[in-house]
Amino acid sequence: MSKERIGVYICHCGSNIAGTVDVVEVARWAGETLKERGVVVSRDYKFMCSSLGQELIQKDIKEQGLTRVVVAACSPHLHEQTFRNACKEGGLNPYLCELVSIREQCSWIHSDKAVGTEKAKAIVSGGVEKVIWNEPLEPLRVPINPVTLVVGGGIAGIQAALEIANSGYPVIMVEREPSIGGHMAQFDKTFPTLDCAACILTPRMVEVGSHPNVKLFSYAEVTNVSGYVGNFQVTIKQKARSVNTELCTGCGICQEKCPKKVVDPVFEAGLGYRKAIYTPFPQAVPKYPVIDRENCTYFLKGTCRACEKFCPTGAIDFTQQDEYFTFDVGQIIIATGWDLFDARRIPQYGYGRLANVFTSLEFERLSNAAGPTGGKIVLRDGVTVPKSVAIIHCVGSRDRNYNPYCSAICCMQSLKFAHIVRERTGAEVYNFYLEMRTPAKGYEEFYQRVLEEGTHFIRGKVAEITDAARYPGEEGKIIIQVENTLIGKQMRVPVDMVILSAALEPRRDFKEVARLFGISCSEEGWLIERHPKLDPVATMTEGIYIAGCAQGPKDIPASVAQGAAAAARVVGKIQQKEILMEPIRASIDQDKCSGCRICNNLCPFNAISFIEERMVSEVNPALCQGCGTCVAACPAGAISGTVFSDQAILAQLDGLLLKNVKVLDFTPA
Amino acid sequence: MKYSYFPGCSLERNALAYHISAMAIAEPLGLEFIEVEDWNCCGATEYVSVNLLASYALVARNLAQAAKETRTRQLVAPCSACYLNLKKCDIYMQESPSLEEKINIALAAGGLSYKSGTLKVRHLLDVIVNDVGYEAIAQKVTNPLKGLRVAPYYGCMIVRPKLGKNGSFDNPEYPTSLDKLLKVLGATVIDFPLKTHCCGGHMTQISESTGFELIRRLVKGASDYKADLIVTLCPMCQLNLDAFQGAMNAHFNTEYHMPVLYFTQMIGLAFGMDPVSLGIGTELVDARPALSKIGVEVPQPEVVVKRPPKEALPMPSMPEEK
Amino acid sequence: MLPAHASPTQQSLRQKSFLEEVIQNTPGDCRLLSCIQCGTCGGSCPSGQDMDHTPRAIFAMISAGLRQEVLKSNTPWYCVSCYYCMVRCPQSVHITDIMYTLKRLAIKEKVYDDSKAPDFSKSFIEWVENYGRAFELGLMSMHLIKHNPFGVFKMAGMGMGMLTKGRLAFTPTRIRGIDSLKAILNKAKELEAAA
Amino acid sequence: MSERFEPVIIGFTCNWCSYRAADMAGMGRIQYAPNVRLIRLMCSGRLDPTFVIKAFAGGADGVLVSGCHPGDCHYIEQNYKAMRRFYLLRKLLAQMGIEPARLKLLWASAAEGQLFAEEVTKFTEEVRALGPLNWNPEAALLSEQVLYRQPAEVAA
Amino acid sequence: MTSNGKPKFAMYWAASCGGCEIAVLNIHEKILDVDANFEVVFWPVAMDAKYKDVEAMEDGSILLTLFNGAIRNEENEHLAKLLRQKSQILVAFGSCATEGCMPALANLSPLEELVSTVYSTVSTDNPENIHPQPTYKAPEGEIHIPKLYPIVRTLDQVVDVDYYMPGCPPESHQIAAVLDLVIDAIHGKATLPPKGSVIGAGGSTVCDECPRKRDVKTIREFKRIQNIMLDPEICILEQGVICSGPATRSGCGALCPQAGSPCIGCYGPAEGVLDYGARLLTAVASVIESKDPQEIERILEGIPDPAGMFYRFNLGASLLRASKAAWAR
Repeated sequence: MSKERIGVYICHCGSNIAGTVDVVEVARWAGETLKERGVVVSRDYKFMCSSLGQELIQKDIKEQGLTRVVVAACSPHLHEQTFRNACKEGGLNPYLCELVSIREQCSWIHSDKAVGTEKAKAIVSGGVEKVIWNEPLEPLRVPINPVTLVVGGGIAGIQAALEIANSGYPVIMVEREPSIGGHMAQFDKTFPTLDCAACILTPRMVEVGSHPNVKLFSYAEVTNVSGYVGNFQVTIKQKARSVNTELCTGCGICQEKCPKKVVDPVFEAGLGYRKAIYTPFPQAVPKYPVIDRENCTYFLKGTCRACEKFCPTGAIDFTQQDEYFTFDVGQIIIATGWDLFDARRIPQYGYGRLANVFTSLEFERLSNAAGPTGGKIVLRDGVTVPKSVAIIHCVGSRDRNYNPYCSAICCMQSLKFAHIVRERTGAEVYNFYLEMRTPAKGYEEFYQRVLEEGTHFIRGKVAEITDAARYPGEEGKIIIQVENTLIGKQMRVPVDMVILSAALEPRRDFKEVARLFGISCSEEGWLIERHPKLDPVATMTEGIYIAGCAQGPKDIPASVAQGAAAAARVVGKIQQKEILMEPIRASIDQDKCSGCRICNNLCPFNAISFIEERMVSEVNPALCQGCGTCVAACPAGAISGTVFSDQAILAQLDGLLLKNVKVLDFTPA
Repeated sequence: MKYSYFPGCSLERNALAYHISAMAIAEPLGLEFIEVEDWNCCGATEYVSVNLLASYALVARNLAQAAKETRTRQLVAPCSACYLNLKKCDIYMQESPSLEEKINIALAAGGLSYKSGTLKVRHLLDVIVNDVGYEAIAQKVTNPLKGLRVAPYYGCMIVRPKLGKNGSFDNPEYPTSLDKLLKVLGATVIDFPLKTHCCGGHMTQISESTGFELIRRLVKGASDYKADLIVTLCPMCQLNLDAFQGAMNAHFNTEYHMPVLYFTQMIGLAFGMDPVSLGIGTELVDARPALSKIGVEVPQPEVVVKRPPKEALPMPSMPEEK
Repeated sequence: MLPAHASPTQQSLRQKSFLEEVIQNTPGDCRLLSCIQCGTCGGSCPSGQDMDHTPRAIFAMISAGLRQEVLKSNTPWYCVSCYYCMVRCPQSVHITDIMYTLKRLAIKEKVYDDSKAPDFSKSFIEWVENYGRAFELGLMSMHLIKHNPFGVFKMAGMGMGMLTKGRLAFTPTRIRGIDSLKAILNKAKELEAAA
Repeated sequence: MSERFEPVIIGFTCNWCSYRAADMAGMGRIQYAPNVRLIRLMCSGRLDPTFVIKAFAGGADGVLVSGCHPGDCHYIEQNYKAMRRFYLLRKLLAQMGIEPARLKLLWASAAEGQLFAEEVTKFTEEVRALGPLNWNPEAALLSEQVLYRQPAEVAA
Repeated sequence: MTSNGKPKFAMYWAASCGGCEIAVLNIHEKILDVDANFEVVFWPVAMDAKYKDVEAMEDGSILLTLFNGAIRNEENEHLAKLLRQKSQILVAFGSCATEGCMPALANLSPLEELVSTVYSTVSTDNPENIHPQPTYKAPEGEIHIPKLYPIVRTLDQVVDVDYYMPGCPPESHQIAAVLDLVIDAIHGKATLPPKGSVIGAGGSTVCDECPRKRDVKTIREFKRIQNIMLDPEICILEQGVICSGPATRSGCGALCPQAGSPCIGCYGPAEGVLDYGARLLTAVASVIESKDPQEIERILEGIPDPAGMFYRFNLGASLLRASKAAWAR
C-alpha cells in the first residue's frame, strides 16, 4: 500500500476516447481496484484539458490532499505540459503528475470497446504505479542564444528573417540556390489581386541582403546540427561560387561574355537558358554570380576563362573550395519550400511528349515579363500564339496513384492562368476542374471575375491528353478527353496549348532535412507541426520551427503568415532570455561508483568525466541531455536518472502487467 | 529456358499464325515451351459476367494442370486475355485465402488442386524481352526490318490492370517494351499514341457501331502516323483489327488498308525465316505490299477449304445456306 | 410509410441496400464508397459514348439506390474490359470488377433491356461448359442468327475470309477432362449458391 | 466463442521517434493489434535489459524494443547501444528458454506510423503463434512428479 | 538464555561445497571468541548433533544461525524451515544461500537430464546403470533418500532471512568482522543493521578495491583467459576478457584480479541491483565498439555461454531463476 494520495482522471476527449473506451468503467475500476495502491479519487470527465477539467484536478489537490496525479488522456506529447501546469497551479509539484495516453495508444487504434477498455485499465494501472515513484523536481534553466538560423530564402523564410531582424536580433539565413527569392521570384502575377510578384518581393529580398542583423549565405547548405533549444551548433557548407564576393561588384559582364549557354532547370523551370556563370535573375540577392562547374567550359576542358578575362575587378577565382562555417544559434526556422510534381509520371497527359503541354511553373515563366519570351504567351515553337488553351487542375494531386492530398493553390493558380491567357491572347480558355476550392479572402470574387471573362469551366478529371485525331477538326490539335460530369457525357476538346496545374510536393530531400534537424515528417514528406491547430509552426523538437510549404502546400499569404508566426515564436523565446528545460538528468552516486569507467565513453555529449583523484565518474548536468544510456549501462547501479528512474519504469511495468492488482475482475486484453 | 505454355482457344485456330510463329522463333531464342496438358478455355471476359466463382474455378483448372508440370514454375500465355485471367486468378487467390479455399473445394470435385503462387504467370512478350533480352535478340537478326514503319500496339490486358504487389511488367499507360523490341529488329517505330487503346474486345458482337468505331480509331491512328502495318501481341486485337477491318471500312465508307501482324512474326522475319512458316498470308488485310518494302516475298497462299470430317458434330446452319 | 409524393430517389435512399449489395458481390475491397465523382472513368472509357450512363453516373445511381435503372442500363454490357478506368481512377475503385458484378446481378434477375450482350456471354459459356474450349464459328453464327439476322450478310464476307484462310474451325474441340471440368464448375456454382 | 490466445506484449519506445510513430499511427486511426502496452523512455539507450527480463518474468509473452533508426537517434548514437544490448540479451534469453521471436527490435521514425502499426500486428501474430510464456519457475515445485521420496526419519 | 547463560549459535550446510564452513574455521583465533561468547548447539560439520535435538528446542532459542548452501532437496528445505523457527537471527551465509551460486546453475537443465548426466554418461563408471531409488527395501527395512527438487532455490525463497552475507566463500576477515558486530550488539555496544541488509561486504563494486589501471572501455573482441597473456597492470575487461568486477559487490579485496584472474562475481550484485546478470550484460554490451549488426553478432560469438557467464553465481536469485526447460513440464 502506497502512502501517496493519488488522483486518477480519465478523459473522454469528447467521443475520441469515450467512443472506444468505457471511460466510466475505467474510472470506477481505478477507484475501486487501485484503492490499495493509493488511489483516493478517480473521475472521468468530458474534456480534461479544458479549464474546467484542469480546475477539477486543482480542486481535488486542495480538498483531497492529493500528492500524485494521473491523467489518462491523449499523448504526453500533446498535453503533458498542460496537466503539469495545472498541477503546479494547484499547488502540486508538476513532476508529480503523470499523463498516460489512452487515445493515440488505445482508443484511436482499436474498435472493440471491450478490448479498448481493458487495455486502458492496464495503461492507467501503469501510470499509477509509476507516479508513486515520481519525485518533485524543478525545471532546469538554460540561457538562450539570441541568434536564429533561417533555412530557406523563399517568401516564408524572408518574412521570418525580416521580422526577427527588425526586432533587433541577429539572423543567419541559408539558401541553397545562388539567390534568395524562392518560387515566388519565378511568378509573374499573384492571385487574387494580380500584384506583380517581383514588385512586392524584390524590396524584401533587398532588405534581407542589406540588413545589418542578417548574415546571408546563398549557394550554401546546412550540413550538421547538434545541441538543443537555445544552444544549437550548426555547420554551414558554403559551396564554392568561384567568385570572390569581396571583389565582385555584380556588374554582370562575366555573364554577358560567358560563351556557354545551358538550359536553366531551376529558375526558368527548364523553359529558358542561362550562362555557365550566372545569377538566376537580374534582381538576385546577393548580386554575386556563381560558376556552375558541371557546365563551365574551363572546368570541363581546362580552357576558356572568358569571365576571368573580362572581369573588371579580378573577382573570378577558379580555385575556390567549399568552405564550412560553424555557428552557435539559439533557434532554427525551417522554410525549405516545395518541389513541383513531375508531370511525366502521368504518361496519358503527354507532358514531355507533346510539345505544347506545359507545367504550371513553365507557364509562370512563359507569362513573366522577365521570362524567356518577355511575357508573350506562345507555343513551344516560340512564335505561335495559341487560340485555345486548356488548364488542367489537380494534376498529381487528389489522386491515390500520385499524391492523395489537395495542393491547395492549384484552383486559384489555374484561375490566374485563365485570366492571364484571356487578357494577353484572347484565346478560348477551358478549365478542367474537379471541385473549385476558393476559400480565402477575395478568392471567390476572383473566381466570379474569371467566370465573367468567359472562361469555360468543365467539371471532370481529364482522362487523357492526346494528339491522335479521331474526328475531323482535331488534326494538329491537342485533344483533351474528359467526361463532362455535369452532363454525364464524354467530351473531346481540341486546343492549342495545355497547362498542367501540377501538384506541390515535398522537397525531394525531405528525409535528409528531417533527419538533419531531428524533426518528423509525414508519409508524404511534409514536415510535421507540433499541433495541427494550436501549434502550427512549432515542431516536436523544442527550438525548431517550420514555415511555408515545407509544412504543407499553401499560398503566399499563408506562407507569409507562417513566417511571421514562426518569427514571433522565436522572438518571444529570445526575450525570455532563458528557457526552462525538463530536468531529465543522470547523476552518479559517488559512494556506489567504483570508477570502473564503463560509462565514460557512452556519452555523445561528453557529459561524463572521470575524476582521477577520487577514482569516480561524474555527470556534468549542464551537458547531460537525459537520454539515460549511462543509467542503463552502469554495472554497479550507481547512476540514476530523474523522471525515468529504474524504480519508476519497473513500477510502470508491474502496473501494465497488473502485478499489484489483487481483484481478479480483469481479463487480459 | 523452359516454360509451361498455355495457347488458349484463339491460337488453336483463328490465331494459328501467332502460335506457329511463336513456335518457330522459340528455338533460335533458346526457349522451350511445354503445352499445358488438356487445358481448357480461360473464360475470356464472358464467364465472369455470369458466374463469379465458377469463372475462377475454370481458370484455376488450367493453373492446376500447368502446376503438374514439374520442370518449370513459369506459365506463359501468348494471348493477353488468357494471360490476365490466369494471373488475376493466381493473385486473387493469394490475396484472399477464402477464395483459394473455395476454389480448391471446387477443384477437388474434379480431382485437382492448386496452391496460389506456385506458378508465375507471364506474357510471351515479357518472356521474350526480359528473359531472352534485347541484346540476345539483336544478335540473331539477319534481315533487319529496315524501312518498315510499324505501329506497336499493346492493347489493354497485357499492361492493365495493375495486379498484386509488382503490378504489370510495363507501364500501363505508356509501355515501351514492344517499341524497343521492334527497334532492335530494325524497324522504324512510330510513337503510337493509341498503343494501349482498346480494340473493342467482343463489341463487334454486342454493338457493331461501337465495335467498328473502336477499330476505326486505331486503324485511322496508325494510318495517320503513316504506319505500314500494326504489330500486335494479342489474338483478340489481331482479329478485330484485321478480320473486321473490311466490315469497318464498309460501315464508315472508308478505305483503310492496315495489315496487322504478330510481333512473333516480325521476329521471325528479322531472323530470316520463311514467311509462310510464320503463318504470314493468313491475315485478311494483305500484308504483302507492306512486306515487299523490306524485300519479303510471300507466295500466294493456297486456298484451302477443309470439309468437315465424318465424325463432325452437327452444325447450326448459316442463313445463306438456307 | 413514405408519403405518396416521395420521389423514387427519396424512396430508394431510405433502403440504402443496393450499394451494399454491389459491394458485397464484388470480390475484394472494391472501394466503391470512395468514389468522388470525378469522371476519370467516364472520360477514359472507349465505349463511353454509347453507354446510357457513364460509369461515374452509374456509381452515383448505385449510391442513390436506383437499382432497376442501373441493372437495366447497357453500361456494364458496353464495358470492354480495357481496365483504363481502373488504373487511372484517383481513388483506386475497382471499376471493371464492379461492371462484372452488375452484369451478374442483371443476368440473375433478367432485368436487362437488350438481351444481346447477356446472351452472347451465356452462349459463350455454354460452349465452354460443354466442350471445355471456346468455339468461335458456332458462337458467332448462333449469336448473329438470334440477334442480327441481317447483319449476317455484312459479316459474311469476313466469315468466308476467315474460312478460306483456315482461321475458323468447323468443329469444336472437346477436352479429354470434360467430366472433371464439369464437376469442378458444378461444385463452384453450388458453393456460390450456398453463399 | 473461440478462446484465442491473446498475448500480452510490453513495448519500450523512445520519446522521439518510436513513441511518435505510435502517436502517428493513432492520429492516422490505423487499426492494429491491441496487445502491446507501451512504456515510454527518453531513448532506446535507456533500456536496461533488466526491464525486459522483468517483463518476461512478470508475465509478458513478448517484448518490443523500439527506437529511432540507426543514425537518426535524437541523442546521436545511443540506439546503437540499445542494439548491442539487444543482441546479447536475445542470446541469453534463448539459453533461458525464451524464444528469440518473443523479443523484437523495431526501428521506427516519427513518420512511420503505418510501419509501427504493421510491425506490431505482425509481432503480435508471431508471439501468438508461440503460445503463452507464463513464466513461473515455482510451478515446477507444485508438480506431482516425484523422483526421490523422503520419509521423515531419513535425516536423523 | 541457556543453561550456561551464553547465547546459542548454529551453523548448517545445505546444498553447498563446504567451503563456507572452512572459511569460518579460517578466522583463526577469532573462533575462540565464538566459543567464548556463544554456546554452539548445532553445527554438523564441527560437532555431533541430531535433527531431533533441534526440533526439541524452543522456538527462537538460537540467537544466531549461519545457514550456508542452497535449497536443492526436501531435506534442505526442512532444515531451513526448522532453523528459521528456532533462530532469532538467520543469516544466509555465502553465495549458495544468498543467490544460488554453482548449485543453481543446475537450473539451466531439467532434473532428469542432471540425474542422467551424473549416473549415465560416459564419464560415469556405472556398468549396471544403477540409479538411486527413492525407496529401497533392504533386509533391515525400507530406506529412503530425500526428494530432489526440479529447481534450486536460495534460502530467502524458502524462508524469511534476516541478513545476507555474500561470497564464495565469504572472506574470513569479513566473517570475523560480522561476528564482532554481533558480539558487540549482544553486549549493547553496537546496533545491528536493518533487517534484510547485506553484511560483511562493501558498498561499491570490486573495481573500487582493484589496483589495476583503468581507462575508457572499447571492446572489439571477447577473449578467453586461456588464450591470452594478461597484462598484470591494466584492467582485465579492457583486455577483452570479461571481468565481473564492475558489477560485483566489493568486500573481497579484489583478490582474483590481483592474482591475475578476472573477477567471477561471487559477491553478487551491488546494492539496489535487481538482476545481477542483466547489469553485467548491459555494461559489457554497451562498450562493444561496433555499429554494424552483423559485426556485433560476430563479436558476441566470443561469449558462447552468456547465461553461465553472467549468472555464474546469481542464477538462483535472478529474475528468471531457471531456464524454461528446467521448470516447465
